[in-house]
Amino acid sequence: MKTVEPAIAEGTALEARPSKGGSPVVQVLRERKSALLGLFIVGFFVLVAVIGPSLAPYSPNVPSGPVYAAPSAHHVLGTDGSGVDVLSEMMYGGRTSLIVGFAAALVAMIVGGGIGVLAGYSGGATDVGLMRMTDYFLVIPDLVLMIVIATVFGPSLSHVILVIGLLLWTTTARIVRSQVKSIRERVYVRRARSLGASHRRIVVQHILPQVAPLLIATTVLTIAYAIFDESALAFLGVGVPGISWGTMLEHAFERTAMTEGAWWAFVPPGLAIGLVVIGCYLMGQAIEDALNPRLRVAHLSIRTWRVRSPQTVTDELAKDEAG
Amino acid sequence: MSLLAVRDLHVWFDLPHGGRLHAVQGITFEVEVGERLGLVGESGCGKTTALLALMGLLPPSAEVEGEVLIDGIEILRGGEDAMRPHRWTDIAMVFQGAMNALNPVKTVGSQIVEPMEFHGTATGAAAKREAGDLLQLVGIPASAADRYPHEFSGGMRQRAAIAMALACEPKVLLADEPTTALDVMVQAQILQLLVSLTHDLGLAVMLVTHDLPLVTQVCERAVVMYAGRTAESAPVDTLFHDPRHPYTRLLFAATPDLTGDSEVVSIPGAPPRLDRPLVGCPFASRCDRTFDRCRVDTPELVMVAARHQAACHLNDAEHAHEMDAATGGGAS
Amino acid sequence: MSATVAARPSGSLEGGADLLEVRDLVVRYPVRRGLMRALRREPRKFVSAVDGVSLSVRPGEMLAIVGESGCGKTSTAQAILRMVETTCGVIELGGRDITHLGAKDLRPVRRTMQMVYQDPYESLDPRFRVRRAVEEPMVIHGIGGSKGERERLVIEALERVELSPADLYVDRYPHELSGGQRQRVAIAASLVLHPKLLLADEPVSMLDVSVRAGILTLLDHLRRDGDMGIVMITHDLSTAAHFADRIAVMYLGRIVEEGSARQVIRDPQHPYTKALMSVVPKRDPRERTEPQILQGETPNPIDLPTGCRFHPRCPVAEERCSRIDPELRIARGTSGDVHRAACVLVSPG
Amino acid sequence: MHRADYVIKRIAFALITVFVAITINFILFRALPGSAVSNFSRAPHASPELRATLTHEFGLDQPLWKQYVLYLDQLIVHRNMGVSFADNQPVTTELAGKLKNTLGMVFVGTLFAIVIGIVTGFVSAWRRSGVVDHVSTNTAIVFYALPTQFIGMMLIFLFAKYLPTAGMRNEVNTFFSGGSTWSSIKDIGLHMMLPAITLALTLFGEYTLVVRSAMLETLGEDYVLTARAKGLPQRRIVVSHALRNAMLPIVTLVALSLGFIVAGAILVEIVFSWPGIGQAVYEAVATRDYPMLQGAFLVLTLSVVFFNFIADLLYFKLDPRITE
Repeated sequence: MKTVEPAIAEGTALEARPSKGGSPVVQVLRERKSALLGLFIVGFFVLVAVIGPSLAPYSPNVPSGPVYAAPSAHHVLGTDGSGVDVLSEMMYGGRTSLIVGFAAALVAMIVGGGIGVLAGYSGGATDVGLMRMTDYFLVIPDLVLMIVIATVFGPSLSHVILVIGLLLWTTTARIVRSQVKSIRERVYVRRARSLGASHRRIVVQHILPQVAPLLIATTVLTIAYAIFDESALAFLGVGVPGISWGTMLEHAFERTAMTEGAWWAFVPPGLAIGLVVIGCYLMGQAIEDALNPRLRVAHLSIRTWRVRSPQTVTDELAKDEAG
Repeated sequence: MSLLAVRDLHVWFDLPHGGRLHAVQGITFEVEVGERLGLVGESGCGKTTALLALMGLLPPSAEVEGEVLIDGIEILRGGEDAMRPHRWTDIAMVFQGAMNALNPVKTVGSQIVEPMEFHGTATGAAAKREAGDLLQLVGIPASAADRYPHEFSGGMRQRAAIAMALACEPKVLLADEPTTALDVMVQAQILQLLVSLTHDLGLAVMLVTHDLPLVTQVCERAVVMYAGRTAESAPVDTLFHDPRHPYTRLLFAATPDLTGDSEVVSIPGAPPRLDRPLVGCPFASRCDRTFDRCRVDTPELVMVAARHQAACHLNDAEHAHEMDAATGGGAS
Repeated sequence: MSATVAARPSGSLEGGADLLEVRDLVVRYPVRRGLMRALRREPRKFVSAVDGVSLSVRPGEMLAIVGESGCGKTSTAQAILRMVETTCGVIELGGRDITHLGAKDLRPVRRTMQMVYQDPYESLDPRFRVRRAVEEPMVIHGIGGSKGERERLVIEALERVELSPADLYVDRYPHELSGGQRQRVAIAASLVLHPKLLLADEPVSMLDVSVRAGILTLLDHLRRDGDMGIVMITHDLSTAAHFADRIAVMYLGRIVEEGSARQVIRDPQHPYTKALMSVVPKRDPRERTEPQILQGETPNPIDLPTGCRFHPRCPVAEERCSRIDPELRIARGTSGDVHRAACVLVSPG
Repeated sequence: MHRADYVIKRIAFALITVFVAITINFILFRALPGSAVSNFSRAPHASPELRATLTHEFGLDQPLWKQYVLYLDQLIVHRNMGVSFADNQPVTTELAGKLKNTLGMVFVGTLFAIVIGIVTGFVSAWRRSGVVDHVSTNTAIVFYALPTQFIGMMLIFLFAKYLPTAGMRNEVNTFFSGGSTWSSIKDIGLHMMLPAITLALTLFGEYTLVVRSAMLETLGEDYVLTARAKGLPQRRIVVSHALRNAMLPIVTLVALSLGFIVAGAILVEIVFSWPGIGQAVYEAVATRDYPMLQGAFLVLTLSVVFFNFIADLLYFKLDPRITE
């Protein structure tokens, strides 16, 4: 269960690449095909989650065929351990998983972003205090805490969202804080301060627009983690009530689908979670790379500079002259 | 036969979004034993690229053409592998950002000993002792060999970098803006050190900088570069008193002098883009002496006097008179 | 510890009262104590970045503060701009003491003093077009009434910094401008408030030589016709020599020499100034002076040498220099165009 | 002098974090209103005497803060974390045994992951945007994205016929096994294969990406250009300069992730019913065995703190610039 934050090197000053109109996020989606692929994958699943249930051939909880029926014409993805149509479950389940993913990421963005901006901008004691608090949160293994809270408070959709959100905000907070801290030192912010601009104005005019793209990148990555955590919680039986990709995996495991050879009972939900996470990762990573041209030209690589023979030079120059 | 000879050096870079940047467009110069040659020009004129090309320290996106000879042996055309044995033994380098040029997690002494042991000039205790002597030579106590770069001040780090460059007794020392990040007093110390090295060790030094007065005071000869080409090259005295390229003259005029009371005038416009083919003289749009020929064909680097070359049509026979009128040199 | 209060640094000229008057300015930063030293209750150590600086600027005059890094020149400017807390001393702007003015009263004062920063690549918000960057000061201070009025003021300011035709630049993003153009936009943004005092911290050190002169001449024109006072911070003595009316040389938080540019350059009094001038490379190879290279580097301000703070590196130091901490004393000239230096060897000429 | 400060600060931070973890642990299980935990001793089939001793030991009838003090005292002085509802055995001893099993499996799995991760990350950084780079980065992302339990289930589905897929050893009960130690080691080894591989596949992706970005960053540093200028061959530069500096972020992130792996292993242990702490947590959740859950939670938190502390020390030792 992945709880360590992604490869975003925390603390790097992310200078938002000046945009040629339109926010860098849009610009990145245009330029980097990996981001576009990510958007397409996530988009597809969101679409399925929204319109899917109305198109589902069967009900997601009433058995509509033999147990572990192999994929066939009228059960495109076969049936699970209790005879329920896997495709319908996938559609309804997808909705829950994505809701948890997006909602928890939103919570993490608001809490993490807020604390990150507050700590980064105010500096001094507030900064140290908030960051120390974040350290403690980061140290606590969030899966176990989720189990404890879900057990003690009882499983419910809002509890799971809240719990996942409240435990994933620490990564967002740390990244946002280091970005805000570096922006605050920028000359144009100091100049605005020396002009007597109010703190509110500086944050709204200079800090937020600069940190927004990074916040979006981190939030997109948090969606991936939230979906992960939801599936882990479901696997431990403390997930959301009702159907989700996580609960489908858990049912398949409970009813030993693997040894029954019924791959269609657990492969679709597993792959779906994997694909959505990959989609989010591609988008988030692309935006973060675009913001952060920190990967300088490597001074060392397998390929080396080339030497041109005199012959090609002369006709090249001839072409230049003519061109 | 000169110690270091560079003949018609070209460097192209493949740009990420397609297109090619012609950063160095054919420069030729020579450096004798113990001579101090300046390579001066503004940012983007190709001086650092040229310097790096001499040691083959270019990224994979680069393509070079031309010849670099040390004591008559060609070292560039063989590519990175053939160049490697010559690095640090024949030709060494000091970089501008000394802060990061030294590995932060290794002691300074070990970084000086490293090339010695690799190239076999000294090993073990002998190498350690040699490193200590080198540090002493550049004005740092030998005991500092066991300390880490972050414990050194800016000036001391640059001295340590020079000591490291001398590890394998190179014939030529290339210095890329060695004192730009330093205060004027520390700069004077470093330059004094470089000059003494050329006298005591017969070391040839190539100093790359954008600071014209630095070149006239420290170097004996200088090459003024503009838009990847040699605009003019001559002994520094001639450069100031008898410039034969308007860019040299205007550059001197734009540089404030401590005691000079001539008016400081900036040069309008900006250098041409090097990813586009060149038409006519690169300086034509900014020059105060432009005439029709300048916008059509590119001036060749021509000998205008002994050891004095310039690439400007004004130096052609029929325009000789006009050039004299313009020559007031910096003192105009 | 700080020198006895010297006579008023410069007699005020007839007519214009001083635009800016600073007396015995001290700016101290606490030194980070290790945990262990904190536990052992060692007294908190302080670094005096600015240790008793007095200076003044008249309208239309450019004062250059010259010194090596770490001499306190930037801290002085920051203190004047009230961006850094002043430990003690007095700052008067247009005759009014603003040293410890509350934020509310300080706001209108901030309109009259602006700062131009060193790094052109960071002085403009990358997401603001030029129009919005130049307009921001007006919006903050509620000047210029309608949008149209502010647009006119923006165009006027851009023309004034020689970015003309202004509508060619007004819609551009900073990354679409050269270093020199960005610095001009930053200056335009300062001018819209019609400041009386402009502080320029190394305004040209990151620009190419061919562009520097343009910015410096622009600053020169602004002070002449706008009768604005300018304080320029620079490490480059040649720039100061050419463009400033008066020069103040700083060393380790103190002004060690001060006077008109011509006097200080032609007839330097303090050994540090002489040494600095001897190592500044000249354009003409034939003017090679014998450089007086001081060994070592500017010592750490945490543990200052006793007596005159320059004596450990001073080529002409005498025994008494390690005891006496000389204050600025008159070396040349009478009232008005006075030339001072803080050295025991200096005697009124 | 300064460097000693750093170590002391890190020790202090670790101790405070442990204290915070214990407090949160206490709060979660005790003070939350309406939680069945309020009566620690209400173990379903505990004998009255046991109930009495537990009430006495943990002062369950005392006011809250008194309970807290007693809880700390029991925990730190007697290392007693109460009794498991399941079998009335002291939680501490049970957890100790299970932790050993978990660490065994986790160690092997993480070792695979670290080795694969560092090698692929290292090579793909060096051969940047080459075939190797694309392949290894994309595989890393795929495995990084697949849920752990899904990878486990796929392995069972594929290899159930060749490798044991449940438990830690064949013999029903070790006491009567009688088999030679070698055969039991071989048996445990076989049982450990699939869980360890699952863990490795889950984790290596992240290490590859982290190592790759750390290496790319160092390969762009000026001192690498200096090393190349010295005429050193690429292999030597990469090892003695680039890798040496890249180790700083790598070591930190690996140590940090170790802390979380112990918690992460829960899913693997459930899929393969490996008798470790993860399995214990799973059962404790199912049977609402709060003392066991509380104990497991504490052990996992302490492991995170421990590995973070190790990360700080390693970073401190590797980087001479640290003076805090």
